[in-house]
Parts: sequence; structure tokens; C-alpha cells
Amino acid sequence: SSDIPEDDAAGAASSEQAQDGGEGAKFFDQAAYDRQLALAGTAPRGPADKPWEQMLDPQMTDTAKYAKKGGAKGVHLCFSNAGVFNPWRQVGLKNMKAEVELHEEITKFTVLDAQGKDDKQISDIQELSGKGCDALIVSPNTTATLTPAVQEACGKLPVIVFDRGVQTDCGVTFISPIGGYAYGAAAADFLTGKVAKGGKIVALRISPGVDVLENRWAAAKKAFDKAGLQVAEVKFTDGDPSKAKSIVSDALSRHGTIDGVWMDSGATAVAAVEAFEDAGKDVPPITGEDQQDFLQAWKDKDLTAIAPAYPTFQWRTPVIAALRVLGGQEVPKQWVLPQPVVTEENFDTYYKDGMPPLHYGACGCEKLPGYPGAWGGK
Amino acid sequence: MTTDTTTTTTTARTAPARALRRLGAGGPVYALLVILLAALAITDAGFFEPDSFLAFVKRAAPLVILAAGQYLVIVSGGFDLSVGAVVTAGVVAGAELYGSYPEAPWLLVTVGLVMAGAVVGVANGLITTRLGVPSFITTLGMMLILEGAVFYWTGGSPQGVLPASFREFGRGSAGGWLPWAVPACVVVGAAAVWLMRSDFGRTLLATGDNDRAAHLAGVRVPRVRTLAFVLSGAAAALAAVLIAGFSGVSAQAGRGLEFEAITAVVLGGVLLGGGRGSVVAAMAGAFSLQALFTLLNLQGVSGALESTVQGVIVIAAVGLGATGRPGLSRLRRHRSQPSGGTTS
Amino acid sequence: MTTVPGGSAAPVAPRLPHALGRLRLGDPVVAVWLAALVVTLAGWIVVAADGGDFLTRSTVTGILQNSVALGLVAVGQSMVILTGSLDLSVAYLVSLGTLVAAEMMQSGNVITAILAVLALSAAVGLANGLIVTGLKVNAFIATLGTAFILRGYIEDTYTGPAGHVPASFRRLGYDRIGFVPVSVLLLIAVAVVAWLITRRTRVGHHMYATGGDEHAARLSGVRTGRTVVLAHVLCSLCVGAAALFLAARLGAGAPWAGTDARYDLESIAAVVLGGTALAGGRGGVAGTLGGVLVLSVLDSVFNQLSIDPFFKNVVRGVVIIAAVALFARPPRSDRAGGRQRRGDRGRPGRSGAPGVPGQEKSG
Amino acid sequence: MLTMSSVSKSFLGARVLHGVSLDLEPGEVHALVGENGAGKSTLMKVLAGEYTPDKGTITLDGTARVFSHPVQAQAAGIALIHQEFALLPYRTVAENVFLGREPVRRGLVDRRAMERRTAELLSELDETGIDPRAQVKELSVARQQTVEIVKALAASDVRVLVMDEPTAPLADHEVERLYALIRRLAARGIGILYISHRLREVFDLSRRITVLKDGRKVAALTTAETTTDEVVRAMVGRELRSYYPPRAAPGEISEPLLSVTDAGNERLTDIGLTLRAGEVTGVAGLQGSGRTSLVRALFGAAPFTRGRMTVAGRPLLPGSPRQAIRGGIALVTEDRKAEGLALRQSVRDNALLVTRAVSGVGKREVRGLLERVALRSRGLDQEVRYLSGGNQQKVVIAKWLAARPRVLLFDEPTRGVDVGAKSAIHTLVRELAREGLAVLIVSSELPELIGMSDRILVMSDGALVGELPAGAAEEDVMRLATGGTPDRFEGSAA
Ligand SMILES: Nc1ncnc2c1ncn2[C@@H]1O[C@H](COP(=O)(O)OP(=O)(O)OP(=O)(O)O)[C@@H](O)[C@H]1O
Ligand SMILES: Nc1ncnc2c1ncn2[C@@H]1O[C@H](COP(=O)(O)OP(=O)(O)OP(=O)(O)O)[C@@H](O)[C@H]1O
Ligand SMILES: [Mg+2]
Ligand SMILES: [Mg+2]
Repeated sequence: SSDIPEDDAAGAASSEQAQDGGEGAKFFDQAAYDRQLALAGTAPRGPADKPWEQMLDPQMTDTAKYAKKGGAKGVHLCFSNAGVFNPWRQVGLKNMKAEVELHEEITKFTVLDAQGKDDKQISDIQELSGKGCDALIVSPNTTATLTPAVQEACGKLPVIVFDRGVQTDCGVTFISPIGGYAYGAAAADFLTGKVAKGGKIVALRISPGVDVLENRWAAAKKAFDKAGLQVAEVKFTDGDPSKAKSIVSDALSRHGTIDGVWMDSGATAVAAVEAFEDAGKDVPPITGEDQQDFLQAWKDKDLTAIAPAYPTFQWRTPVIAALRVLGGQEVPKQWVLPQPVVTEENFDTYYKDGMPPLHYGACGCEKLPGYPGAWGGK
Repeated sequence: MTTDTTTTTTTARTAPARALRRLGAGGPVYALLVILLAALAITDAGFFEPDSFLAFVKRAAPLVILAAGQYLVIVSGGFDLSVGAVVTAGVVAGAELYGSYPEAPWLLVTVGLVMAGAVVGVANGLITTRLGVPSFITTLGMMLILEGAVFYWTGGSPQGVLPASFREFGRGSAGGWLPWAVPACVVVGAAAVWLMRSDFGRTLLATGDNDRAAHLAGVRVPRVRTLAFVLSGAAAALAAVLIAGFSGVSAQAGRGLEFEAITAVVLGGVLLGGGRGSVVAAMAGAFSLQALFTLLNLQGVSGALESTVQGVIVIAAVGLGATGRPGLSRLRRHRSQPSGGTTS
Repeated sequence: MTTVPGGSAAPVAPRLPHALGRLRLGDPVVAVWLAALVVTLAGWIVVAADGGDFLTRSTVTGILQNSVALGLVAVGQSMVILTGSLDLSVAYLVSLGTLVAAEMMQSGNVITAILAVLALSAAVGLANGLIVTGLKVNAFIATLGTAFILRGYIEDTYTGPAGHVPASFRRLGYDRIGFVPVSVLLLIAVAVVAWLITRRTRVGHHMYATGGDEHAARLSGVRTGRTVVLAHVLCSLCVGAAALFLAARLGAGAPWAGTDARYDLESIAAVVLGGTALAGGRGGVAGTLGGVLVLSVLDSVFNQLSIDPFFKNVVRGVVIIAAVALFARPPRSDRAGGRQRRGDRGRPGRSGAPGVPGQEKSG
Repeated sequence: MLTMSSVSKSFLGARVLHGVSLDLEPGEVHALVGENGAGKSTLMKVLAGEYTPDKGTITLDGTARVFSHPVQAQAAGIALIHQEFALLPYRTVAENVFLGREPVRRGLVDRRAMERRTAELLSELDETGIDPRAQVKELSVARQQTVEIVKALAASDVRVLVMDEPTAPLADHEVERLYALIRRLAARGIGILYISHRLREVFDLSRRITVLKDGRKVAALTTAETTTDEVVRAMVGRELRSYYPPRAAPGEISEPLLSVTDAGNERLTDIGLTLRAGEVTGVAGLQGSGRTSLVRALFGAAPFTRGRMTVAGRPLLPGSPRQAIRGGIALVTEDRKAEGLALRQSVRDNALLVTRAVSGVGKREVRGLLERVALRSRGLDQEVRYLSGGNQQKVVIAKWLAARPRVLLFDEPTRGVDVGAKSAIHTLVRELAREGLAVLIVSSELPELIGMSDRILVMSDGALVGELPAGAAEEDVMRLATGGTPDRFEGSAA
């Protein structure tokens, strides 16, 4: 027998892949870019104080066929996690677990961790689809590679995908913030506004080969080119702060001055700031992420900064969505969450005193049970 | 007797001559280092200005310290693959400690971490020597255990902020110009040189060379080997303190450092398998590696291709160093020729 | 695990009936398969106590399925380790293999893609082998260097998952015969071939000889250099097979497929768990499969019990060390060859192999 | 059939063979004898293609041959059974026998054929007790040796078989079997070059005898026309004993420094002996009689498990070398390279190893010591692996002298040591005794043992079976060592 889903949408998948992932970032996808920038300017629907329940431009879809008899009670919820290999995912998983606790109707919550292995996640998904779960949440490790497994699971139970997508729309809903283009553009636009034409920008990227990050960079590059900023260095840091610090120090000694620092995610932002300090230079306009240590540095050092968030509150949404689906309520086919950007103005909303350095400000977790202790805060 | 003349004339060689000979043992690595530094000077005119050169040394310091520790283990005939995990664990544990005791004095935390690193070394050493598990496997297992344990303990991410006082050591400068990491590096280097000239060091080399002969000469082989692991663990923890100071909390501070350290040591002409090599050359290997990273950085080699260049250079350096010198022609472990053992 | 009778092997063996004489408990291969059995039973008990059901069809399928990729890599790794070398470049070769496979399948046909992946693998193995034997670079450094070279190429060329694997080929990753995934048949086929090569062909005999005592092998007319090169090529071919399997399973090439799964260190761990001496010359493919199975069963048990992924690593580390300490260690005393005794007399301890400083002795 | 003419060979500048010539006829057993280090093994390795000669030619069946690899020599029909084992302990007997030339059938190694052929060869040797499928490590040393022989025979069409001390590890009945085999092989027309230190075997088996001394051929004799004495004289080159230093005068032997009573372990029984200051005690015995086990037990390396021992008046039954060293005992092991030296370390570091390892023991200035042992080296920083065997041995002795021991144990102190160094070592040993050390020497070279010792203990089967006074006759020693079988002649060679 074969576990390959009968309705293999191979053709469709491959063409889609060429846009979203894969070589996608090499040739910039104008349509996706435009859509994301438009969404960034749209007002979300939903409760204002609960961004994880908000949705942008939703196309609702009917879920009656998934409704659990007798309503969403005694729910067994399952989650195939790509892994917890970075702080963002760790904060996210805490959010999700806390969200589950909020709902008494969830009686069992099974999490399988793939530890970053696509291969294992495929097996995990297969295993979970035969385990009597009422609904399956998937946070895929890699966009392209989990498609078949998810397709297979779709035939057996409602599947909710979030964070990274898969190349099939068989799931009930796909939850994610606006996307990489919006993220990269938000950061880049900030710099183009602060740095004079011809200014030198250093771009710090985590690692090649991750599509979301490629999109962020593609959008930023476009913005820099348009504004006539000079990208002096594009380097990969592997997420290692000491490598980031070395890169910025070297760039400083090579170029004399750096007028702006762009980065595709926040893990190494503080190291970059410190590189300037240690060289005895003023920190130029810099972008980071909503990670606590960066916000802290921003506050303490009064930086000119911006921090687009890839919000960890999105980890709450799949649970909510699952319950809605099992209750027969409609959900958006593509549940696009707002993607907040931390700026001077809204800084205090995201900065929380006493949280650990690798915490993420846009966690939406402040009212969850166990906060702040479970997130390591005081 | 002719004997006297041979012995006396040849030993009349002076100390500097001997020092030169010692340096010669690591010949290729010094050449490599000089080439890389020259290339750096050409690439970046200001490289040898005191500030930027000291900054370079500061950045190299953790790797140099790791290499010194790794050297001790390698020269005694083992491997320490756990040092990267010790660094990660050290950084995370430091942050975790400060999370619970924000007022902890930096010196106490530093000493505590170094001791903890030493304890890891004790475990490595005892498992290797007493249970007979090859050190490759012992330290590979230890790497999994440490990484797992520290994140399990912290629930995935460290909880505390490292205060400036603790970070001063890795980040700040003495008198405003001399990064603390530089004297730390010098002290560790001097200590390593002293250690290798001491009874212990000589014993360690002999043990790596021929453990049976060492045992029969009264060397407590398991203890000596364990001590090498202990020092390597402590060195790794010290490197963790420097790295934590240099760049702050990170959950992947030590990733891949074990391979970098081993590469540095091998670049220094040290024989994998034990018994041969100088610690100064091993540390020079670490400097070379750091110089190579910096050069690749400054040269603006396409970020992604950096590792390719690095791989080629390391293979070439070790390959040329190996075939160029007859004495080193076998980086493989020598087999002691059986000497007519069955004659009657 | 402590019930594995590794230590007591010598006294037990003579008492066994003659027919069983060749199936000694002290034999690492037997020991590791026993360990796999013990782990499975223990897992079954623990999971049952937890209220679960361990040995269901789907978990068995899962265990088998999850053994395939690591199994293929580890079978290859056994061959180089047997020969006294080591390969740290396997993880990146897996990644590159999936990418090449998926891209070529997207643009061309499956057969050329398979051939291309195997050709690439063979080339990488050849390079490894030549660097080790020709340039005389220690295998640890040589293959680490190759790994870096591959990494640079992958990162420079790919920006994410690439290519597309047609459904026809994906069946390799998904089809099952009953509860046995077909990919397990691939693993078994590769393992059988590797077993045949190592145990039944001349070159295999020479691999054991080269790893066991390079000097003696050379005196007997074994071309040790060639043997090492060939072992590297065979290893890389197995890695290529793993890459093809993963491409089939993933449906696309993934730049991180090999490294995220840490196939380099995990495969070495599996090989050593399977009783192959890190110094070479002893052990084999059969034990390696047992080692892979142990790791896979453990993983499955952890899954069933929803054990914290970080804690899993702790347990894995402990299991690897403990298992090697218990039964994969060279026996303390040999039966008749008194002179071969360790630490007392006999031949000078040839404690090293080309690749790896071997087992330290306690002196 | 085979002629080697004017073969010369040097290692690192040291000339080991000086224009040696040798010829061999089909079916002939030709013995090669000489002192340790005379160059016998080297000559044979040249023949077998392991070493290329610096000068000289090898002619086989009228054609000049140059072998650059053992395999070429094997192909030409020359097989060498090594003095040192070259077997893979973890492989089976059959696999070892056919290593490098495994029979192949349809691409796969034909194990059956391999095992069958091995079994055949083994039964030709009357060694039916060896299972071709057994791992070599499980065999006794004698059987491992047999496997080596079988391995040489399995090589295709052997014309010349070189046996380098094949009987060294064999027991008497095994030697008899080997004799039978050798005669059978010779009858087939195979020429056999036979190296042995046991002259009795040489006389039993060979037709001609070539004597090597210091790398030169000093005699070519026909066995039937010569005597043991003549051969020995040719080997040693001077009258025996003439060069040993004078023994201790009665007054020079004083208080006991080490005494053992009722001691034993798994290989030794009822050991009781006393070593006195100023005295050199010799221990004689056949191969495997337990001499090495004895000194290792005294030194704590393979400790006594029972009994009492006193060192310099204090009770001490050493459980490890370290304890023994602290008690003032030193052991010069029989296997210098494997157990005595760290070959990649310098002369200085080796000489100071004990002093450094056991802190509080010994002195740290080695130059004087190295002069005392008359070391020839290119300086204290030279790695010991570049020294000649004799000089390596001197470094080992210096290492122990640095530790200022009271009791010095020597296991085969002059094995593989050339004549000059040998006499220097002999002189040194006597001087040390004269300075008040207690010395014990184990040596397989009976003349040496007799020449050096003030008293000789004889071992057999792990027990001390007798004691003989200074200057005992070799026959007396041998009679005791062989348990009263008087006609066994052993070890008189050098
Ligand atoms: N590979 C080598 N390198 C340097 N010297 C060597 C080497 N092989 C042998 N020698 C030296 O050559 C001399 C002759 O050695 P060889 O082994 O031929 O003697 P032998 O007659 O076989 O002695 P024995 O009876 O002890 O076996 C010895 O002094 C030995 O130390
Ligand atoms: N480590 C050991 N384990 C088992 N048996 C041993 C060991 N060492 C020696 N023997 C055996 O003990 C007996 C005594 O050997 P020992 O080596 O002491 O004798 P020897 O007279 O010194 O021989 P040699 O001349 O080879 O040194 C021999 O039968 C030997 O095989
Ligand atoms: Mg010889
Ligand atoms: Mg002996």
C-alpha cells in the first residue's frame, strides 16, 4: 500500500513552490510582495486587544463537516512540531501550551517533536493521524518537504498549518503573520527614511537556504536599491552573536563608517549594537526583532531603531482555530495575522520589564496562565 | 670514551637553539600564520594598528584557549568533542544563574563555571579511562547530554541577563585599551607552556606516546589522562565566560567550536593520536584559523562560499604540512615496531 | 539495559550447546541486537505502564521508516570505520544529494537523476579517499574539510528547498508492503550488498585487514591505499542512497536535510553502538543495523511518552556511552591467547588507526 | 636455485648488512645462525622484498630479480614466515591464511574453498586441532605460529620458504611436528632457509649452515662436517666468557635488599628468593618458563596475589609499578619499544620519565647519567626512535638510574643489542652491583647469564626449580630448566 495521497497535486505544487519557496527568493515574486505590503496597511478584523484572534482580509470557509458531534468537548488535540531549536519556537510552544490550558474542553494535547528532521516530522504526522486526534496542528520544518504528509493527513482529520506553509491547501486553515516581504520591507523602509542616500548599510542574515528569511532580504534589497542606499556587506551569522559582532567590527574597520544595520532576525542585534560601542562609535539606525535583549538595549541606549516582529502570539491561534473548526464555526482559509512592528511610539506595549533576554515581546502571553514565571520572567 | 664527546658536544647547544628547534616542530603553522597575517595587512591597511590588532587577538582568545585545552587531550591520545557543548552550557548556565541571583559577584560565577567545566572533564576522563569507552564516544555522548541537560533545565532558553560586571571580562579592556581577553589569552598560553614543560606535561606527552611504557614507569595513566580532560573542560568554560562577555547570551554560543578547536590543533602540527606536538603551535593554529575567518570576512568572499574556502585551506595546510616534512609525514598514529619479541 | 550480558560472555560461551557455539553473546553483533530487543521490551513495558500501546502496526512502521535514512548512512559509515578511516562529510553530502536529485527529477527524468546523485556521491567519496591516502591528511580533518567545501557550495547555490520529485519516485518514500515500508527494503538491499562486499569479497576482506593492522595487511599484499579509497567511495554511495530516499520522502531537496538530522555524528554513534571498533578492523554492517534500530526504538519510545526533546538528548548520550561501556568494548581477557592480554603483555598496543586515535587504555 | 650475492643494507646510516652472499638449492634446508642483531632477519626481509638492498643481487632460477614489494617475492615463490607475528587477531584462521590472495568464485570470496584448503594445509601439519573458522586471537601462541606457517605455505607454488625462528614459541612435541613438516616440504623440492638460535635444531635439520656476525658472513659450513663448538665460535667470534667483567668478591655481597617468600599468582607458584646488595642474580629457564612473569610480579606489573615480600627491610608486596618504584625497585623490560620507551619523546624526557612521574623519587640532572651509561646520541633533545637499539637500551637504563633504585631487575637486557653496547651494559651492571645495588638478570642467552651472574636461579613451569653457583656449566642449567632431560640444548647461541 502507499501512503502517498491519491490526489497528488504535483503540478500545482511545483509551480507554487517556484514562487514561495525553493528558488523563489532568487527571482523576486512581485505579486506576493505587493499583496503583503497591502495587507500590512489593512486594518485587521477581530478583537483589538487580542491580535492572535485578528485576521486580515479573511476569506471565510465553512467547517461544518469537521464539527465534532456534541460540540467541541473532550477534544484530543495533536501537534506536530518541527522542533524547539530556537528561542522563538520555545516561547511559541509555551504560548501554545498555555492557550491549551485555557480551554477545558481540550482533554488531551499530544505534541511530537521532530527535532528539525523533515523525515521524522513526516513520520510524526503519519503517526498522529492514526492516533485518534480530533484535529492536527502542524508547524512544518520545511515548506516544500511536508506537503505530501500533510496531504495524507488531510484525508483523515482537520489539519491546521501555521508558521511556515506547505504547498497544498488541503488543510482547513493556514495561519501565519503577513510574511517575510512585509517584515523585510518594514525594516528597510525605516532605514531608508533615516539614512541619507548613498549611506552604507550592513545586512546581517542568519543563514542561507531558509525561504522566509530569503523573502525578508529580497524585500529589503529592493527597498535599498530603490532608495539608493549602498549595501556594503551582506553576511551570514549563523545566529551566532559573536560571529555577528566580529562581522560588524570588521565591517567598521573596513568601511570606516556604517550608516545603518539591517537584519533579517533579531538574535544577533544586540551583538551588532555592542560592536559599535566597543569600537567607540555611535550606533547608527538599526533594525532588530522584538526580542527582549534588543528592546532592553534600545531602551538603555536610546537607539534609533525599529523591530518588526514575527509574532510568537501566532502559536495561540492554531488552538483557537482548531476549537472553532471542531465547533463547526467558520474560519478563514488563510488566516493572516497582523504583523506588528515595534517602534518608538508603541515601544512600551512590547517591552516588559523583568522578562528574560531571549523572550519575545509580541508573545501576546501577558494574560495567559503562568505568566510571567513560565516564560522565565519575574 | 668517544661517548663523552658525543654527548657533551651536542648538548652544548644553547637554550635559544633549543627554542628554535621547538618552534621548528610546528614549522608549517607559523608559516601559515605569517602568510595569513600578511594577507590581512594587505587587505586592511589598518590591521596592525594596536587597536584593531588587539581586537583581533581578543576575538581569537576563546578559540586559542579552547585549542590549548584540546591540545592537552589530543596529545594524551584522545579527543574532546564536548567543548562546544561546554561553551554553550556555560553561557546559558551563566545567564540562568544571574536569572536566579542577579547580584552574584562576577568572580564567583566565573570561578563556578570554570569548576563546572572541570567537573565535566572529570566525567569525560573517568568514563574514558575507567570504563574504557573511546574518548570520541565519551565526549560525543557528553555533548548530547550537556546540550540536552542545559536546555532541559532552562526550559529551552536562558532566563537571566548577564550583567556588565560579568561581561567586562570578555568585552571590556584594562586601562581602556587592553582587552581583558588578551592578558587572559597570554596567561593561559603561558600556563600551558609552563604546564607542558613541567613534569606533568612531559608525563602527559609520554603517556600519549606510549601508555604502557608510561604505566611501567610509574605514571598514573588514568589520572594523567583524566587531568587532561579536566583542563580541557575548564578551558572550555573559561572560553565560555569570554564568549558570554564578548557577545552576550545566546543559545548556540558554542556550536561547532569543538571542530574548530580540533582543526586548530591539527593545523598546529599536533598528531591526532597523541605523543607529539607543541602547545604553542596548537595555539598558533587557533590564531591562524581566526586570521583565516577574518580574512575571508574582509575579503568579502561571498558569505556562503566562505566555508568552501575554509575547507580547502585547512585540507591544503594539513596536507602540505604533512607531506612536506619527512618527520611529520605520517599524521597517522605511528605503530611501534614490534622488536623481536619472540626471540629466545 | 544492564541486563545485557556483555561482561559475562566468556564464561557463558563454552557452556552453550555446540550448535549455538558460534552465536556468542559476547559477539557485539549479537549483543547489540539483544540490546535492541531489550530496549523494545523495556519500551513496551514503560509505554504500557503509561497507558499506551507501543507495538502497534503504526509504531512499528514508524520505527522502521525512521531507521532508513540513518541506517543507509550508518551502513556506509561502517565501511569506512572498518577500514580505519572516518567520514564527517556525510551530512552535507545527504543535503546536496537531495537537492541534486530533486532538481534533476524536476527537469529531467528519474533515472538520470539517480545516476547523477550516485556519480556525485562517488566523486565526493573518491575525493575523501584520495585526500586521506594521497595527501595523508588525517581522515578526521580531511572529511571535515570536505564537509566545509560541500557546505559552502550548498549555501552559495541554494536558498531553500529546491526541485520537485515526481509522485512515481516518491513512492519509494511512502509505499508500504503490509506494515513494512518499501524504503526498508532499500535499506536491507544496501545493507546486504554492503555485507556481501565486506564479508564476502576480496576487497571486503582487505578492508578488515587494513583497519586491523595496516602494516600486516600491506605485507600480505593488500593494497591498503586503494582499499581505503574504495571504502570511502562505497560509503558515499550509501550516503547517496540515503539522499535519494530522503528526496523521495521529502518530495524536494532540502539544504538542511542532512545537517539538521546530524547524520555525521549520529551515524558514527550508531556504528560504534553496533560494535564496530572506532580504530577499525572489527565489527560490521550487521551490528550497525542493530545500533540504528536501538536509536530508532528509543526515539519511538520517547515519542510515545512525549518526553521533552531536550531530555531525549540526555538519554541518548547516556545510552550511547553506557552501551559502548557495556558491550561494544573490546573484551578484557581473551580465552587462550594469554599473550594478547591487554595492559600486561603481548604486542605493543596498536591503539591507533589512521583516522582516529583509538581506544584509550587505562594503562 | 637461489643466489643472493653481496647484499648490503643500511638503516639511517647504520650498516646492518655488509655484502652478504648466500645460496640455496632445491630441497635443501639451509640454516642461518648468528647473534641477536647479526642481521639474519634483515637479510631475509631483503630476500622477501620487504627491504630493497642498497647493493647486491638476488638470482632465482638463473634470472636476476628485484623485488620492491613482498607480493612480488611471493609471486616468484619466496615466502617468509615472520619472526614477529603479522596476523590479524580478530579475523579467522582461514582469512588470515589467504589474506591478500583470497580465492574468488563468481565475484565472491570462496570461503568454503578457503576453509577447506586451510584445513588441508593444517592437516598436512598434523594440526587438526585448529578450526579454520576460529578467530586467531583465540588460539594459543604456538597455534598462531602454526597459522603463520600455513599462511606462508598457502602462497602459490612456494620455491623458497624462509622460516625466521619458527620454533621459538613452540613446545617440544610441536617442534617434532614441525621437523616432520619441514622434511616433507624439502622432499617436495622446496628450498628452506631456517633461522634459529637452537643449534640442536640446526644440526637436526640443515644440510648447510651460514653464520652471520655483525652483518657479515663469517662462516659457511656443511653441517655434517662441523661441530657445535665451531659454529658457536664463528658466531661469537671470541672465546666465550672472556669479556665478562669479574664477578663479585665474597666480601662485596652484603645485606638482603629484597626477599620474597611463598609468593605466587596465576602463573607463578611458591616463589621464594632473596636478592642481596652487591650481588648479580641470574634467572634461567626455557621460553615460557615464567621468568618474565617473575620479574613483572616483583615489579608489581602483574602482581603477586599471595606471599610476602620485603624490600630494604620494609614489607612491600607491590600492587603496581608505582608502588614498586617508590620502594626502590626498577625493571628494564624485555620489550624495549613497546614497554620501555616513549619513542617520539627526547632522550632527556625518556630519561626523566620515572623521576617526573613518581615525584619525590630520583634526580633531575640526566647528563651525568647518560654519560655514565655511555650513550651515543646527537644530543639530549634527539627523539629516541632515531637511536640504535643498544643506545635505546642505555636510555632505558639511565631512566631507572635516575630514580636511584636499590633493586634493579633486567629482563633480557641485551636483546637486540650489538656487541659493543652489550659489553658496555655488562660492565655497567657489574659496576652498579658493586655500588651496592641488588641486581637480577633474566636472559635467554645462557653464556651471558653464566658470565654475568654470581648465582643462577632456574625456573620451570612458573616455579623456581633450582639454584646453581657462579660459573655453572650450561648443561647443568639446561638440565634443571628442562626438568632433568639432559640432552636438550638450548640458547647457547650467543
Ligand atoms: N627497520 C630498521 N631500522 C633500523 N635498524 C634496524 C631495522 N631493522 C633492523 N635494524 C637493525 O639491524 C640490525 C640487525 O637486525 P636483525 O633483525 O636483522 O637481526 P637478527 O639477526 O635477526 O637478530 P635476532 O636474532 O635478534 O632476530 C639490528 O641492530 C637492528 O637493530
Ligand atoms: N599476560 C599473560 N596472560 C596469560 N598468560 C601469560 C601472560 N604472560 C605470560 N603468560 C604465560 O605464562 C607463561 C610464562 O611466561 P613468561 O613470559 O613469564 O616466560 P618467559 O620465560 O619470560 O618467556 P619469554 O622468554 O617469552 O619472556 C607462558 O606460558 C606464557 O605464555
Ligand atoms: Mg631476527
Ligand atoms: Mg621473558
